Amino acid sequence: MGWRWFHQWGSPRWFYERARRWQLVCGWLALILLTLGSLWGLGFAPVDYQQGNSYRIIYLHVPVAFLAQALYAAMAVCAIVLFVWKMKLADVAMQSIAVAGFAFTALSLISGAVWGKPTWGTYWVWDARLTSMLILAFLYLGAIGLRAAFQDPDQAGKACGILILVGVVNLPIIKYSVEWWNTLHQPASLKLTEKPTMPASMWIPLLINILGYYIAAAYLVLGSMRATVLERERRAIWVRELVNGA
Amino acid sequence: MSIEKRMLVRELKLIAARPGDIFKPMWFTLLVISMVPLALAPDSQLLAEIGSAMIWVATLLALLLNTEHLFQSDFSDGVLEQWLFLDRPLAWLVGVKLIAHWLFNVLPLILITPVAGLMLSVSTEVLLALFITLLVATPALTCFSGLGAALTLGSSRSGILGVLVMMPLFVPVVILAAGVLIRATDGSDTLPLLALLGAFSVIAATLVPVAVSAAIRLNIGGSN
Amino acid sequence: MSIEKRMLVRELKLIAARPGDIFKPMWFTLLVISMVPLALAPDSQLLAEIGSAMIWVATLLALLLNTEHLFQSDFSDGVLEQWLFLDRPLAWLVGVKLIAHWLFNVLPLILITPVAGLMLSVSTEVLLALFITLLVATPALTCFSGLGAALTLGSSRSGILGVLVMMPLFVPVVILAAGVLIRATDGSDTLPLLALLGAFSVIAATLVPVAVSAAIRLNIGGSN
Amino acid sequence: MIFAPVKIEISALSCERDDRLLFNNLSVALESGQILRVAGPNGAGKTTLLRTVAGLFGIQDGVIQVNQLPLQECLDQIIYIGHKPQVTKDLTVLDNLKFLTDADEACLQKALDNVGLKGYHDSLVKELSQGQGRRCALARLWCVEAPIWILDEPYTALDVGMAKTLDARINEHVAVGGICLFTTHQPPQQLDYQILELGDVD
Amino acid sequence: MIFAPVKIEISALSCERDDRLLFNNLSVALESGQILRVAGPNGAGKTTLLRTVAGLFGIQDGVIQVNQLPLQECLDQIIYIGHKPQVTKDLTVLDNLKFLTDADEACLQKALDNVGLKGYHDSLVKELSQGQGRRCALARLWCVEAPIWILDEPYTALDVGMAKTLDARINEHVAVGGICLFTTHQPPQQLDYQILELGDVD
Ligand code: HEM
Ligand SMILES: Nc1ncnc2c1ncn2[C@@H]1O[C@H](COP(=O)(O)OP(=O)(O)OP(=O)(O)O)[C@@H](O)[C@H]1O
Ligand SMILES: Nc1ncnc2c1ncn2[C@@H]1O[C@H](COP(=O)(O)OP(=O)(O)OP(=O)(O)O)[C@@H](O)[C@H]1O
Ligand SMILES: [Mg+2]
Ligand SMILES: [Mg+2]
Repeated sequence: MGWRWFHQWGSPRWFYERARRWQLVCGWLALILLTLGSLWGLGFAPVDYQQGNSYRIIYLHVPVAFLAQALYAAMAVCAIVLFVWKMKLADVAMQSIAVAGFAFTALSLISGAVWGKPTWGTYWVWDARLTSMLILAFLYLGAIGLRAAFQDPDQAGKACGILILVGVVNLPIIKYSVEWWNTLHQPASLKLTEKPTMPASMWIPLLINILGYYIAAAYLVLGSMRATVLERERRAIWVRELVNGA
Repeated sequence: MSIEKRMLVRELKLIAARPGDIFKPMWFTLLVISMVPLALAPDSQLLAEIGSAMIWVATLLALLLNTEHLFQSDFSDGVLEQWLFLDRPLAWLVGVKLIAHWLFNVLPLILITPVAGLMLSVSTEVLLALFITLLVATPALTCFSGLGAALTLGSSRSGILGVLVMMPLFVPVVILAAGVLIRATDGSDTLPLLALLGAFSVIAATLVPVAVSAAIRLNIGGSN
Repeated sequence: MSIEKRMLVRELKLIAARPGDIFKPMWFTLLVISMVPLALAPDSQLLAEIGSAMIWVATLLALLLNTEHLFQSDFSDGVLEQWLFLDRPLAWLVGVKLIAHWLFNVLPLILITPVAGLMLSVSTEVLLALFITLLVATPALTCFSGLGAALTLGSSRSGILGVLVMMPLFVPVVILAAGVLIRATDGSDTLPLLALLGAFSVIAATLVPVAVSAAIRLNIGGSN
Repeated sequence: MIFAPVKIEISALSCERDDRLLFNNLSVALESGQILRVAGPNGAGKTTLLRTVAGLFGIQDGVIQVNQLPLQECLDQIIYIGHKPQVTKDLTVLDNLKFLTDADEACLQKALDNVGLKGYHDSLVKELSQGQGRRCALARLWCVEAPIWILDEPYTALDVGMAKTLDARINEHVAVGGICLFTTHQPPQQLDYQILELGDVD
Repeated sequence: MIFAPVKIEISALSCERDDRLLFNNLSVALESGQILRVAGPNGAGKTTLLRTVAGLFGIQDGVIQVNQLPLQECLDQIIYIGHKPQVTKDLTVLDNLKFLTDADEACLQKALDNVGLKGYHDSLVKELSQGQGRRCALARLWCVEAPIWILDEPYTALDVGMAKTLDARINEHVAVGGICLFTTHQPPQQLDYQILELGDVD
């Protein structure tokens, strides 16, 4: 029952075969949502009375910024799973998420910087959100760099796991301290508990895009995980059969 | 003698064998600090303003670089793996090592700050605050950079990877310390922030050795 | 292939074996640079004022750390002593190694300065001056820190000596560079100072390899 | 002094490194008084096996028990000497020895005499020759007490005289109930050992 | 290929290290086709002598000439293999070999086959066993051409098969007019050498 399901996840082969279908579903779903949200947001949502059209970068910036943070949490969960249940797939996930997470962090930094020029008159300020995002980028870089320093993937995975766990304990502290240190950035405009201040025609496409980017991230991570599984299990019989059969 | 005592004695003997080593981080701090006025126009108003922060960053860097190779030579000589055969948990031994390192290598670094402060014309009250902050914050910093050192033991050409990986974790410490310094300049109460810093150090000192010992085990497993 | 070419190829292969290595100094610079505002109050006026100096110091440190162990692993693996059996003068080989190091490890460091400059709101003209200054000054700095690395190869006791030797050598470079930056801020002519810096680099690049090779010989003689 | 009876049981141990199967389904039991030499060509996996038994290399598949207990709980009964120097270059010979044992000074002095480092107590290890450095690492065998010895190529760099001394010490150790597990490419003359042959890899 | 005649003359060489006189007034001459084994207990000064002859350790007293020329001018006629690894851990076996010679790829491949590293061309050296690492360092003997070989304990960590291969290669080398100067504590079986005995130090 429950445990069987859990153990299936430990099997790379089982994962590899299922993940293909999931990936396909995620891919199409993301494509549809992102097309819808982006077209609506970029083409049909009303112009902002303060920022003009430059605000439209929000449809990229905000989803990507959300994801950048969410992925670190996902990575930490993987690290815990790796140490508690010794599940190798968790390590594969950790590796893929680290790269995706760094990419999204970089995108949010870049999109934010590009947005900053017209609105704040400068690409960069030492504001709490921005700074903690920069630090998040460094944390991701650490996970990627540390992994690259090891030859043996198992060892690399455990080392990264240690780093990420220590990092995740610290992440709230970092966020809090940076916020305390300086805050300038926009306060949250989408909150679960309150009604948004934007008009609906602005935030609905934003919501669609957020969902779309999450699913797109799942698509990317699954794809990279499948490739990593193949690479790591390259000596297993099922992979050999797969490669020879193709 | 208990193994803890032998460890401290060994550490002292290593220092006695290379007495210059104890001055190296001090030199480094002074070097960085004397570079700053050189690289700036020598405007002493500006210097005083950024002085304490510069000393902090310089000390931080010196500590990092000093801790970067904490376990390296013991690891490559095969002495570190002998620790596993001692009848103490590895995390405990790591803790002792970190304490010894803090005592003999980090503390001297802190003792140099008054000189550095004089060079950058930092006021006495701020200097005192700086001194106490360093005293309270460096245990946490030592632990984190020890972890960086342990994680990158196995990869021979890792260079400063350990430093890079750990530096983001320093952020809370740096920010809290900056807060203390700013308050000291204003003359307002620094105690709450110092208490926070101290708590951070205590937590780090209890938890990080476990992570360090896991990292060491990991790297020993991969070596030959 | 000539030995010079093989040396460059080897250096490239070492980098290819660890492609991340090339980004490490950049990463370090960026980290140090983001630590500075954290340690200061995040006052962008102040930051802009000290920005270019901070970038200079951070780059200098990254270079130092990057070069500190330039010959170490080759020395302890016994590869360095094999250079003596090649049919080229040691100083020449050292020169090639230093050039390779500058190309593959120092140059990437300089390329990051624009980003660092943007983050510390340094103005475009100053940024350009900074960039050129680094380009002109780093050969000299690389040579000097290479010399430090070579001097400290064998016995750990000479560690302090290495730093001491290097420090006075850095000072003229830093002073000249600061001069360039100040003039760039004023808008006055920077060319004479840049020419001086360039001359300094050329002289260093021709003379220092000889000193480095002597230091290497010395340390090989003491090892077993 | 006589050791309490010890028993190491290795069952169904397998190990793969870098796509090469080093040993497969290996089962050996060792008891007090036995000497086992692990033999095989370069790269056969001797060092890997010894490090596994010493708890320094993770068990990939199989079980190792010491006196019916899991290996990891019995590490303090093991002396492992690998091919790394195992000594700190910047410390003197005596200080090196002092760190890993709390035996008293006289005992340490005797150990150093036994390995022929009489005049070298206060020399830094980095000022020793290759063989003298090895002797310093081996001195532990004379002053630390542990029933299980795991020695990876202990004869490396030793001259003929010292090799004999080491043979004698190993014999003495098993005579009082110890176990010795070792590898070497130069079969020692004066030991009475069993051989475990690891095959060629490719 | 046959080497032009070579001659090494060591005259009145003395060396003192750490207040210990290692050798005094040592004079030896070596010519094409000769093998000299420097023997002696640990710490006798074998390594020191070999490094002196290789120009890596300063001559304290005495003269060393190669073909009537000062030693320092003839270093490119020497291959020295000491007890350091002599290989870079982070490079592959093949890349390591490529750095010190400009022999063509085929020759390097053959050298690696000769030392039994056939399947390991693209392995990083740090992934090799102790003996395989030594083999990688020794591969140079098969692809670099220099008449004078100075080998410090070349048999260390080699298995029996490889030791024989090395013996054969040394014989081949001196047959074409080379010189070989080496040390070892395990007298090789298949070499015909002279012995230079260095005394005990104390
Ligand atoms: C490099 C620069 C920037 C970075 C790193 C950055 C980072 C972030 C992050 C991390 C979030 C998500 C916050 C959350 O989790 O609640 C966010 C949201 C947002 N950002 Fe930025 N930002 C940057 C620049 C800008 C600029 C220039 C603007 C516009 C003036 C802007 C406007 C917003 C808005 C409106 C949100 C949505 C707030 C919310 O719903 O929570 N950002 N940004
Ligand atoms: N770096 C050094 N500094 C000072 N003395 C040294 C150094 N290296 C070796 N010695 C001393 O020189 C002497 C000879 O050392 P050497 O390495 O030449 O001996 P060896 O004959 O090669 O011995 P082994 O058989 O152990 O390799 C030894 O007594 C040693 O103490
Ligand atoms: N760090 C490592 N990473 C990956 N593979 C390794 C590593 N160390 C050794 N190996 C591989 O494992 C195999 C066995 O190595 P091991 O050191 O156990 O051999 P050994 O029998 O001790 O050989 P030797 O006689 O040369 O000491 C070798 O084929 C080697 O390529
Ligand atoms: Mg071995
Ligand atoms: Mg020797």
